[in-house]
Amino acid sequence: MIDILLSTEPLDVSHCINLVQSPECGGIDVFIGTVRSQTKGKQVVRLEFEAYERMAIKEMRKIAEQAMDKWPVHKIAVHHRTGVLQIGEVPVMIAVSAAHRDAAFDACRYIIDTLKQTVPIWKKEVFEDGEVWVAAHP
Amino acid sequence: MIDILLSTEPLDVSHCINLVQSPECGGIDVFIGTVRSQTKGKQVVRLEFEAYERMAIKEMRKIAEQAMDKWPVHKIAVHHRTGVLQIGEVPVMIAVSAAHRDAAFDACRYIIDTLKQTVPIWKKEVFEDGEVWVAAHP
Amino acid sequence: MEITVLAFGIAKDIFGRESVQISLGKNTDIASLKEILEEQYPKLKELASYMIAVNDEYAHADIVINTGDEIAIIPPVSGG
Amino acid sequence: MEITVLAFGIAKDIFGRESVQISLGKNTDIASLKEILEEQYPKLKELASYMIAVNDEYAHADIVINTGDEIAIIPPVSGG
Repeated sequence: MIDILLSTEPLDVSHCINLVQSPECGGIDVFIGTVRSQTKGKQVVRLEFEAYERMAIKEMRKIAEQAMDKWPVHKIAVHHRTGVLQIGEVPVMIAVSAAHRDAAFDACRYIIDTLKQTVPIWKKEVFEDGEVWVAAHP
Repeated sequence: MIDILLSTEPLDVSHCINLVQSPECGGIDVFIGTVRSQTKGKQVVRLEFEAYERMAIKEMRKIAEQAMDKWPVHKIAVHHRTGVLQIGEVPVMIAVSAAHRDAAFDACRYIIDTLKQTVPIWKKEVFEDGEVWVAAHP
Repeated sequence: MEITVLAFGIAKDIFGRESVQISLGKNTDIASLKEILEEQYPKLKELASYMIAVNDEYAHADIVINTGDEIAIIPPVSGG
Repeated sequence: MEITVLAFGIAKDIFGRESVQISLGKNTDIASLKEILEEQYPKLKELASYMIAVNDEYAHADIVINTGDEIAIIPPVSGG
């Protein structure tokens, strides 16, 4: 089971975990990204996330499918937020359940690492004195 | 910050995550153990967890402190349950926050791996036709 | 043929809008499209990198663009 | 001296109770305590392994037991 969500609404961690829970599973690994107050020593006011929505959903599903192929995991939820996020809010949440924990850890880490490389979502950091699209320039 | 809990009450994942969340952190890794319905192909009716309580709390704290020394992580919560647990219930929950996700993943995995080796807590699997203390015999 | 190129993130700032119309000859591939875009929008060359997506999939340099394809500029992603 | 040995998990089943009283000579170390316990409760030898804790800490074989120490048998743990 794969559950992909791209939403402007706050993500719900309990819901996300419930989606992957199963009596066949012994462990769930959950990664929760949170907006940091600082980046390279500079105070962040807020973040703005934008997505190429249809492709982002497709790429998130692809990554979850790859994880399913690579590791014996049971259920995967990948939830990403768009729009304006304040410090401490959650842009991304990944939950993976498996019979044994190693697979859950490996798959969850693979998903967040790959998501950050391939999913067409962009983050703008807004500071007191300007703003920058993260990773855009060398 | 380290938060250790050994409790006969159901563990609360949202509470556990809130404990470690911090504006300085970019990621939280959470491991949630769940009671499987099967073990080695045999149907499990329920589990019973027993702890040498004072020592268990001390050992859980030690592991969290080791993780703090080994990785740049910010806050750690290690919550373990005792008593009778039904299928799908959560015996253990570990949440680790860090500025960068690699440290959170590594520390969380270290804590659950080490907890299973050193913390004086014992699990009895109860089947339809008998019961067994897990790992007691070769 | 006329195609629409969607822009996201910093590419939207470079274009000054969410999409641009471009005239392409027949059998234009992704590599040629990038050259055309970079001529019109030289700031694209300052990016760390960028990809082109055709119909929601990352497209290799030698993929040929057809009428009706949905084309998008994908600057370096930074989700998560 | 008389010491109390706490038992958990399968050790509690082997002892048939939560703790036992044992008489030890002066300067008994952990290795000797294990021998004494195994003589009285031979089923301990069937365990995959077991440790002794002294005052909430795992104790090496050469640690000497003192009056008033809290001693516990730690069969293979299986929490998590």
